[in-house]
Amino acid sequence: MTAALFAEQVLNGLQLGVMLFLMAAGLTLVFGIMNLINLAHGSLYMMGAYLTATFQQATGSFFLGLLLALPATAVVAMLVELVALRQLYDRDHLDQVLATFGLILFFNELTRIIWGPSAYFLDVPEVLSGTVEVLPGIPYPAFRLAILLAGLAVAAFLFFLIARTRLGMLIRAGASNREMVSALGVDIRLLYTLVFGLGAALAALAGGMAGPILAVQVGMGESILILTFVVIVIGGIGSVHGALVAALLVGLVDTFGSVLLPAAAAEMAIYLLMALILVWRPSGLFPVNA
Amino acid sequence: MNPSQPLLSVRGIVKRYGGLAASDGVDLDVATGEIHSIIGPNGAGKTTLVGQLSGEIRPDAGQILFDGRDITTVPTYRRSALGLARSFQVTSIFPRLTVLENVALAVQAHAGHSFVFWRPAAEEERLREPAREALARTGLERHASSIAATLAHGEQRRLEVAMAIATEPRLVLLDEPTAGMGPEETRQMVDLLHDLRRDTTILLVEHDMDVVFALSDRISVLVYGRVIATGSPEAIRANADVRDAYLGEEYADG
Amino acid sequence: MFMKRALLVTAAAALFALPAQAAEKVKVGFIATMSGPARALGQDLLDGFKLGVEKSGGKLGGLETEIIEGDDQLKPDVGRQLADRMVKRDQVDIIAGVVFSNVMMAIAGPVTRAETFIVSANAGPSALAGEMCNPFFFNVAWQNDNTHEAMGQHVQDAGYKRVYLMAPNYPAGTDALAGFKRFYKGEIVGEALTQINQPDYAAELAQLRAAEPDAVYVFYPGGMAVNFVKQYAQAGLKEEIPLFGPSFLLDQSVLQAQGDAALGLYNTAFWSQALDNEANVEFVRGFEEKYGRLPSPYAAQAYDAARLIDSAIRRVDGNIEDKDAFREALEAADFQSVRGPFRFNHNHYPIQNYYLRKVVKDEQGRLVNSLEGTVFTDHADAYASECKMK
Amino acid sequence: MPKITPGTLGAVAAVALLLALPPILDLVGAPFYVDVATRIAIFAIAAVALDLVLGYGGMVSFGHAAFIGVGAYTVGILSTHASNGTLLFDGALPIGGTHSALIAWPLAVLASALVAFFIGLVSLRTRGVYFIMITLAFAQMIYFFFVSLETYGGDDGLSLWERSSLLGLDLYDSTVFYYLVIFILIAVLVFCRRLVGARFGRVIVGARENERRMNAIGFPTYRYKLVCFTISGAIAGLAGALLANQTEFVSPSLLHWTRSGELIVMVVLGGMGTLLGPVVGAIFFLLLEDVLSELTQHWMIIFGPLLILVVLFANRGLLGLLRRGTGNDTR
Repeated sequence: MTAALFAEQVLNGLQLGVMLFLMAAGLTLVFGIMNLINLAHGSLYMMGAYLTATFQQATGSFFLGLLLALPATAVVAMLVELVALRQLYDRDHLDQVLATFGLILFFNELTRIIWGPSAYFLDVPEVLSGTVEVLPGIPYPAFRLAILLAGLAVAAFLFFLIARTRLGMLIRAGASNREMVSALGVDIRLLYTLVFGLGAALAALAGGMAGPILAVQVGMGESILILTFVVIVIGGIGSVHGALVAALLVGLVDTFGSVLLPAAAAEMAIYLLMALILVWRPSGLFPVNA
Repeated sequence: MNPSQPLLSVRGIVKRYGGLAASDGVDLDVATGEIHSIIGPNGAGKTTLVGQLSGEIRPDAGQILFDGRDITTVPTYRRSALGLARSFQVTSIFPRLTVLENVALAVQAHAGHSFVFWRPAAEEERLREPAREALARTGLERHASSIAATLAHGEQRRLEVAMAIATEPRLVLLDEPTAGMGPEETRQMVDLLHDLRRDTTILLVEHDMDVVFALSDRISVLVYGRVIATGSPEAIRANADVRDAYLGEEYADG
Repeated sequence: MFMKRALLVTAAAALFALPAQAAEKVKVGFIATMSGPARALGQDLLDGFKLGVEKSGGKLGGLETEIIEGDDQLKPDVGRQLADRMVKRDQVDIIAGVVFSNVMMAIAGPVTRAETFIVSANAGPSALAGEMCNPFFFNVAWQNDNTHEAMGQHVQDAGYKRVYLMAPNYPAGTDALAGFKRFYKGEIVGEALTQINQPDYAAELAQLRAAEPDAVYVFYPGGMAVNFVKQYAQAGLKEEIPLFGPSFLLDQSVLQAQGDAALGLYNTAFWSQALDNEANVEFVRGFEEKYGRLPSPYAAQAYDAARLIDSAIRRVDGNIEDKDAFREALEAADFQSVRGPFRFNHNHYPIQNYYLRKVVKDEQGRLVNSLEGTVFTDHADAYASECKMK
Repeated sequence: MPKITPGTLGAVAAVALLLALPPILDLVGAPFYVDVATRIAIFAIAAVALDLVLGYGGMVSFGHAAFIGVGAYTVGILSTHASNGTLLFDGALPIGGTHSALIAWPLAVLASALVAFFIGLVSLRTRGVYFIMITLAFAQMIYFFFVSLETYGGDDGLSLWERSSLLGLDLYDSTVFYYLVIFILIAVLVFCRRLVGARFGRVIVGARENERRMNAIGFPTYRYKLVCFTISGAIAGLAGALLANQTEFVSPSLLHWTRSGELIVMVVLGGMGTLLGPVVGAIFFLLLEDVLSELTQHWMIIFGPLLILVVLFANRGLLGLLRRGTGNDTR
């Protein structure tokens, strides 16, 4: 592998990594604060992609479509939170796994009824359609570069949000001490709904940005869901910066695994990585409740 | 066994969390047959010490000797097999099993291996007989077939003790056995501990000074992760350091 | 083993065959994947088949026709249970449809053992074309390898010297590459097998570019096809290195989702909606009218499946109980196929033409495949020689 | 010990019903449903296996489909080699395939047990969500292993050329196969019943209730949980061997992660930590799936919310609902 090719693969790995981070951040927050395992997080990703495509067709602009899809997905998610998930916070993980498994089936079928069984079209916006010469002789798709940058920007925003804002303070407090948050006079249920909406918007952002690259189709959420779980488990459930590190790690291992290892081994590499890390640290790289 | 050798001997154990030393070189000797109490203000490191003695927390440095044997790195379940039993500060029972089953499980842990797949445990008198004895001793025999979760608080605390003693341990580590009890329940517990001392050594971690001074042969005072004094109840009561550090205000208020 | 058993049973049936009465009704069990991500293909098959039945006025071969639908969920064991129920409870005469090879492999044994005919409208596993070929099994679509062989021939003819190959890492994928290589004799500069249902090919595309091939041949069906074609264009590779594929990469079921990324790409198929024969013109027009979309090859295959069954029932005058006669009638394939010339090989797989197609825009600006030429005429599959059937 | 209790009576009635099912179905002209009942019974065995770790042991395994798959593949692979006369292993000790159930099925159980042992060895070091996710990850690894196992059909799967042979029984006969599966189901139930009542079962339940306390009173719970996980995997492997025989086909789709999810649904639907619960759950789940999918193509849109309702309002399972009135709850 030449140095230029290596650099390109690093970019590919990082791009997959930030995508996984967008998914993992929401999932890990929801787990850390509400103690909820949400298998249907992948459905929100799918929802984001479909809504972006629909709004893009309506408005003629990808960016406008994406911008509309984020709050729309968040609203759908918050409705689901209000109706169903809210009842699950105090249940054990098993109940949560089951109920959100049911949600996956529901969302998949709903999508199929609304948008039809075939893959849906979503194109790269005109301004990002070409390639950029990131290194001499290595053209890299502009859109992928944009995803990478957008992902990093969101990561920075998220860290700022959590570290510096009142909402972030509540999120941090909520994760460790529900009573204290209540004592501050904050409606903890509202906080939960907001956090869930935030996670959904992040998933929608990932889905919307993946739409032009991938087939927008029913079931697209499941393949990334399992990888996302691998990421948050490796990072330590509830830890946002753990999620970032693990997402980039998984992105790189997956990318290099698929070009360096024989096919069968590449498929198993990620899971092997996870098993090894859990043997070494049973609560992930950055355990939250040490 | 060497009678002059302490049953449990703690040598300079240290456990740090971040910059804070929860155990900062704790030394402690518990002699065979005594009731030895550990007292100390909140945050003195009692919970950490209990965790290290029971094997749930591994010390950063130092040694724990049980009957002359180094058990510093021995896992929890094996300490129990060596004869070191414990009760928990926050009631820790099997709430959905019956009272008898709770104790029978404790007996089972010490009655050979449990890779028995066919013979019903409920028919093993070898498990149930000692369990019933322990219940009789703790005054719970009439509750034998009740679901443990339905017992009153004081009864659950006694069930804790019953589970600890059912295995005829050589040392029982009792972590605040009277926590949350009313005066009548506390009195019953004190009677129970008096009765127990005939067969076993007791290491008592306790907040209630009346209980401590009524029962203890010796008392160790833990402050900021160190034992600042060890001695008879009279000596402790007279100790100026102890009074300064802790006993004075609390006991006076108590 | 069950091959031998089936032959014995057939012989016995022939001995005791009574003068057959014309049946009043024909029952067809239609098994397809109707739920889950792969549902689009099942829907195309079902729609095509129903249109084919409608063409006979809702009566296949003039008989009252009942279609019993079943969703295999892409689970072979569910498919098996459906087939069992259709054969035993509903006593269907024919089982048709079936999208995926694994489902077909699970139902082929028990159904043929019960002497019920299978008319596969899609799944064409090589085992059933070769050593496990069966008197009760017919495939009216194609054998998996054929389309790839045709493209191998075309890429060879077009003079490309260095080709890079990609496919998902599963039997259909490795078969595809083997089929291509059976007719392409130039240098293979690289071969990448990717994870099944892999969404992102960025890493493999970087490797591909670095290998500097003259041409690229890939096999990706369904959602993978959409992903790959879009990403290939986005990486700027489409202008640099010509991309070729089988029809699955670029057929009507995925074209709209691929958009302009697919425009101008060549692919091979046994059929094109642009084929100018009477049956096809009628089919394409009828399909568009009824369903409001252009037919995919899957729909064409299923339509032909219905037409084949219709022709065979007519040929035996409705005596579908006479299995031997009915088999001969199916073998005769006496119907106007939408793909032009069509006949069965002795292994009950098609002998047909394979065409070169190109993705273009039609007058309405829709993406369609135009007909660019014929690669193979009367092409059979490579496994027929392993089939011991007559 | 054998007292006549409502429970014993119920069990006798249930067994009688199971035994009488084929003639009854024959009588009402629906003999096909014997096959459906067989498939349900096979999944019931797998669900009981899962309940051992999930309901009794409190270990939420999200990867039990892998053990079914390993069992099924063992039978499939042995059968393939027996059919084409090739060797499974070459070298110093050449091993061929077999159709014999007496060899293939125990090997299937053994293979699944081994896989379960190694997965458990690593997974049981973790807790809670980590355990759920690591079992899922291992199951995915095995899924991809079989997908890429080209010798044995990869993603297309593997046809069983023949059903296993067992003591001259005609396993192609639906009724015979049904009785065999029912016999195995009852045997598994009896075994599990003894197991949960024996010392071993007490330790498993104790670890579910309060693992810290179990350690403190002297149980190395990890070991017991590992053995429990292994036994559960072995029984699931047996179900896999049976399923391979019924379907006469094995493919990676058996190991898909949604299959593990469905098994959990069966257990919870019926009632965790009871032995009949998973059986009831398997019956209900598979019949519901069957009825709904005949009703509409979009049956998942009913099934999904139904699942949520079950979790929200009947999370002790159907058995729990039935027993709520009588207060007879063994959980």
